Amino acid sequence: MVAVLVRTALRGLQSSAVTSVAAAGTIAIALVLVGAFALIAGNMQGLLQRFGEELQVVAYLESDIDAAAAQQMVERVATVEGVQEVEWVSPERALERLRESLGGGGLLEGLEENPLPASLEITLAPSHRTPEGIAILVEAVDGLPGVDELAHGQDWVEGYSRVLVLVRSAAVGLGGVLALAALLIVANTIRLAVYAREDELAILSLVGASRTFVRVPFLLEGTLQGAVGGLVALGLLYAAFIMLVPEVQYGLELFLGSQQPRFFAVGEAAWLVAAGAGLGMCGSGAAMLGWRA
Amino acid sequence: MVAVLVRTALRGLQSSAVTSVAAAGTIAIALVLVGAFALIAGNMQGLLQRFGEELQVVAYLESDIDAAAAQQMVERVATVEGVQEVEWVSPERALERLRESLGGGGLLEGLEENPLPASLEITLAPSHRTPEGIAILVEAVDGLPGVDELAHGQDWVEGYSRVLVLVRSAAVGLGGVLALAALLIVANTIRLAVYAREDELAILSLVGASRTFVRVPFLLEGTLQGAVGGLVALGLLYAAFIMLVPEVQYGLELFLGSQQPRFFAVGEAAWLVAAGAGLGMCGSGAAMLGWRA
Amino acid sequence: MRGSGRRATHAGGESPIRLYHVSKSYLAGSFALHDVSLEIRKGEFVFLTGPSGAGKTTLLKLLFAAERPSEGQILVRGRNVGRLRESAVPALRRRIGVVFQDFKLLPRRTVEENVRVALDVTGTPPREARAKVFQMLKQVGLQHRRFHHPLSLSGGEQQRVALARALVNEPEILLADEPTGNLDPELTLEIMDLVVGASTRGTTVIVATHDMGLVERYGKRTIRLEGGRMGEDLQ
Amino acid sequence: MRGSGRRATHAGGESPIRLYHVSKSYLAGSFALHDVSLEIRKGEFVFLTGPSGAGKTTLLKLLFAAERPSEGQILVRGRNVGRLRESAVPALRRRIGVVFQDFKLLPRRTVEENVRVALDVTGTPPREARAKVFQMLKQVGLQHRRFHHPLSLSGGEQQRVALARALVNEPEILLADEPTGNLDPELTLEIMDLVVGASTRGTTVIVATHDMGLVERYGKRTIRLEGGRMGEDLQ
Ligand SMILES: Nc1ncnc2c1ncn2[C@@H]1O[C@H](COP(=O)(O)OP(=O)(O)OP(=O)(O)O)[C@@H](O)[C@H]1O
Ligand SMILES: Nc1ncnc2c1ncn2[C@@H]1O[C@H](COP(=O)(O)OP(=O)(O)OP(=O)(O)O)[C@@H](O)[C@H]1O
Ligand SMILES: [Mg+2]
Ligand SMILES: [Mg+2]
Repeated sequence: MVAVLVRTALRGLQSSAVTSVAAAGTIAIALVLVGAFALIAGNMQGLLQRFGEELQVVAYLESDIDAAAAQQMVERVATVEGVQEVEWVSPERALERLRESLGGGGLLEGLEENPLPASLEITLAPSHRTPEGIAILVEAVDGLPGVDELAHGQDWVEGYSRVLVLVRSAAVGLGGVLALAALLIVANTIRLAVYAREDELAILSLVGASRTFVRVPFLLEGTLQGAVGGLVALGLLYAAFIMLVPEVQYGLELFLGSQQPRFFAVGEAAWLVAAGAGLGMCGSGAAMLGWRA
Repeated sequence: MVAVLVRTALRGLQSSAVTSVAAAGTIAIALVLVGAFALIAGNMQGLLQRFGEELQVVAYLESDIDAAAAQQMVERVATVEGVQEVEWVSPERALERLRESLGGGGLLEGLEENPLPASLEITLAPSHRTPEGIAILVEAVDGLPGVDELAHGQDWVEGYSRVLVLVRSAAVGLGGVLALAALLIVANTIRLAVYAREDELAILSLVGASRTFVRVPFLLEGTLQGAVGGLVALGLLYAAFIMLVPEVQYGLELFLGSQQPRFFAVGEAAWLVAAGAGLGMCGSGAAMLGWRA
Repeated sequence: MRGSGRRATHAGGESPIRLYHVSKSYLAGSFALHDVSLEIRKGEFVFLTGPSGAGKTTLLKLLFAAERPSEGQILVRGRNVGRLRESAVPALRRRIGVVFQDFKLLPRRTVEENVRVALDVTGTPPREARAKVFQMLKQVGLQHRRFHHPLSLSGGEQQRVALARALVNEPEILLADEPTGNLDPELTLEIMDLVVGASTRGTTVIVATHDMGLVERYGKRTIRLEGGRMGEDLQ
Repeated sequence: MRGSGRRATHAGGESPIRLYHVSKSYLAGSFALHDVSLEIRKGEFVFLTGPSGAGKTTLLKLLFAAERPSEGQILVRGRNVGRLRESAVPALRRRIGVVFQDFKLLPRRTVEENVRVALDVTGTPPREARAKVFQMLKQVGLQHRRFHHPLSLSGGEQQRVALARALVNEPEILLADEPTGNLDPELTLEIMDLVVGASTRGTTVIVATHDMGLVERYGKRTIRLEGGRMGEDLQ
């Protein structure tokens, strides 16, 4: 019986080539959109991470703290919740940086002695780059002996964490809209395909085919069309990836730094194909719901 | 005859409600995607513009230039190709800014006299924010009497203009992919719709209907379905815009500043509906090409 | 002789088809079938005649649950088909072979597949199915066309495919709606012999037809419908 | 009497249908029609008979350019339809009414619209079209069903709609493929009278049929095909 159902499904695919190709094609296109989005979003993730790295809390130290004492403080601060990295910046290094940032001109030549204090540059773990994370850190560090003043760019964090939320929700939202659109389009297409074959289904039912006998081959067809659509989408995405990445490589480096843009891993690629198969099956299932013998 | 064709088209829509709704629905979904993208890209445009404003070439002046002489230089530089705005920054203002940027601490208290020179901050017009635009400006300004040194963040410009190109090409590319996907999906859907009604078209042809008689109503149907799809897409986008903008307003302000996110103007909205109608018509036309009496 | 009343009271377990005061109305106010009662015994061969629109096809449709009666009871193989659960319908239909007036062949399947579908739905093993289909197609004279599609067959050829599909799984009941309307006189006799043969092997047969020559030639029981009502019921 | 040769040489401007050594082969190596020559005069009424698969439908299809001949020449209204440009086909078909063996009604249009489509394609003004359609439906006894859909009609009713569509624009040529196969004897005569009536008003009529009773009753010219070849041509 299973053999008959599978054979019926294969014959169905063959005998209605137009609708099968159309359905698989539509699924492929929908998945290309979703997949391209996933690729872009995935690679952007790294970019956001790097932006976040620039968030630092700087603890300016009192002038009588020497390197050894500073080293102790570094170790102490490193234990605070959410702290990822702590770096000690000596007054000399600080002046050097200021010079660099002012463009290397002779602007600070007139200074008789180094007015800049030593500092600790504290980097938060990504999960703590929020106003709350900063508050915890500030509370822990502010009272420490030897700490003169804390600079923590509260505004910056506010902005960063909000942008992060915004971008993430935009990504989730856009991804959701795309997935929903893909679902609707595929359901629509398969509904049309069922519609085009309504007579066939009606005849099968008239000669005594059970619901299972009518539906299972149809679901199998849909699933297969979807899987093929998924494979095609994967192929198209890979081809586009291979062709486009060298084109934009140079520009991408500005964003991603040394991080190479990456394609789907095998597991992710399998998910894409599975998503296609699932779409095809659900689309067929939904279309069959609308159909009554 | 025209009346008959129009009536036939309307009857066709009515008599094949399933395919009509499916086609219009698919067009609507496709246009929602394209439209949402256009909205986001359009509003992002303003953001990029604002980033660009930060690109300035700074000409540090010799210390013996007084305010009146500086004013003359401002006027002179303003005539250079690609210059949008020139601002004179006095040494006092420059020191004030440096203090602000260092966090307002007492870091520069120890300075006996102001070591900073006066400068001209030159903003380029958007079209000249490229390495070439900067080169022109540098050449024109570098030799001027009274100019001591030029700081022009060549790297920054390189980066900015590349990012700009990257983002723009991503937008054009993604938009193109979306539009192409919409086209393919709509063509596919309408092809299926034709397929579902093939018998009908064949019968019309057998009773002596000319190509025009068979095709024109079909094209009209497709056009109407497309226009309806466009209207539905417009409605959906507007609803989403109205609902989502207050949600993300706060986050958006960080990006867009005081700039309000805007929806399509009437003309642009009309374009969307026209695009739907065009898609429907072309889709039908393409589907009819594949069909032979 | 109006025999309906008499027959309907003639209850018996071996009557696979029994109708009691059956009416069918598609559109409010008009009846396609009106108060029809009759009983057909196992292995009986019955002609159903009557003018166009008399309700012949409607009567057949009621028997294989393609339509439900508006009034009355229909027992097919002892089961009330008017009240059959949706899920029990396929099993009923697998016992009934139907030759549809408009053939209802699957246009995108070959002749062989069209016939075979009646065996596939019963889960017949492939090897057996193939053999039976070939045998059946030979009997209707179409074995050489078995890999062609119905649309490339002549009207009469399509009609024979439809008959082959109805007979291939040796149904208990055969309902044939105008099964020779597109056949020439000689072929009509050949095909009718097949149908009569099935009835002698125990299949209960109802043939709806306008061909009075056929009715006279075979001299079988003939039920006449007129405007949805039982007319004559001649043995 | 084999009259094909004689008739074909019988050239005359008033013969709207002339075939010269026409063959049609759908599948390489077999002929659905083989070396058929014949001539039919204006207003003539001709029965086309022959066993199932003899080529009757094929012959009719060639006449309205639904198929092209593999060999030979076909002149319809003086034009070689085998060589007709694609764009000239609709104009030809508007002069020819066809009753298809499988009716070919538009399932999603009403009966009225199905008949009317034959007038719409000729650009008949709406008012006139409506009146003609109503008149025509009355003649085939279906005016009360005009707002229904074909699928809710009985087989015979559908067949009459198909005939109404073929006749409504008073075609020069009427090709009817088994037009009474689903009609009872009385209705058959009524419908045949309509067809004969059209031929007395000048329409050239070919009726393909298996109903020998009909052929005998009307005693018209009868062309018999057998295995694609001309058999008898009886006046
Ligand atoms: N689905 C339907 N909806 C509405 N009316 C219907 C439907 N099916 C049949 N009818 C009507 O019921 C009546 C009986 O139809 P039926 O098909 O049973 O006739 P029949 O005896 O088979 O006629 P024929 O010999 O022409 O095939 C006809 O008037 C027909 O128009
Ligand atoms: N499209 C086609 N492709 C292949 N073979 C065809 C096609 N159409 C018809 N034939 C074959 O050509 C032969 C003649 O067919 P045709 O339909 O002309 O017969 P007919 O005389 O009308 O028969 P009937 O009385 O059964 O309708 C048949 O054997 C048929 O199978
Ligand atoms: Mg009937
Ligand atoms: Mg035929």
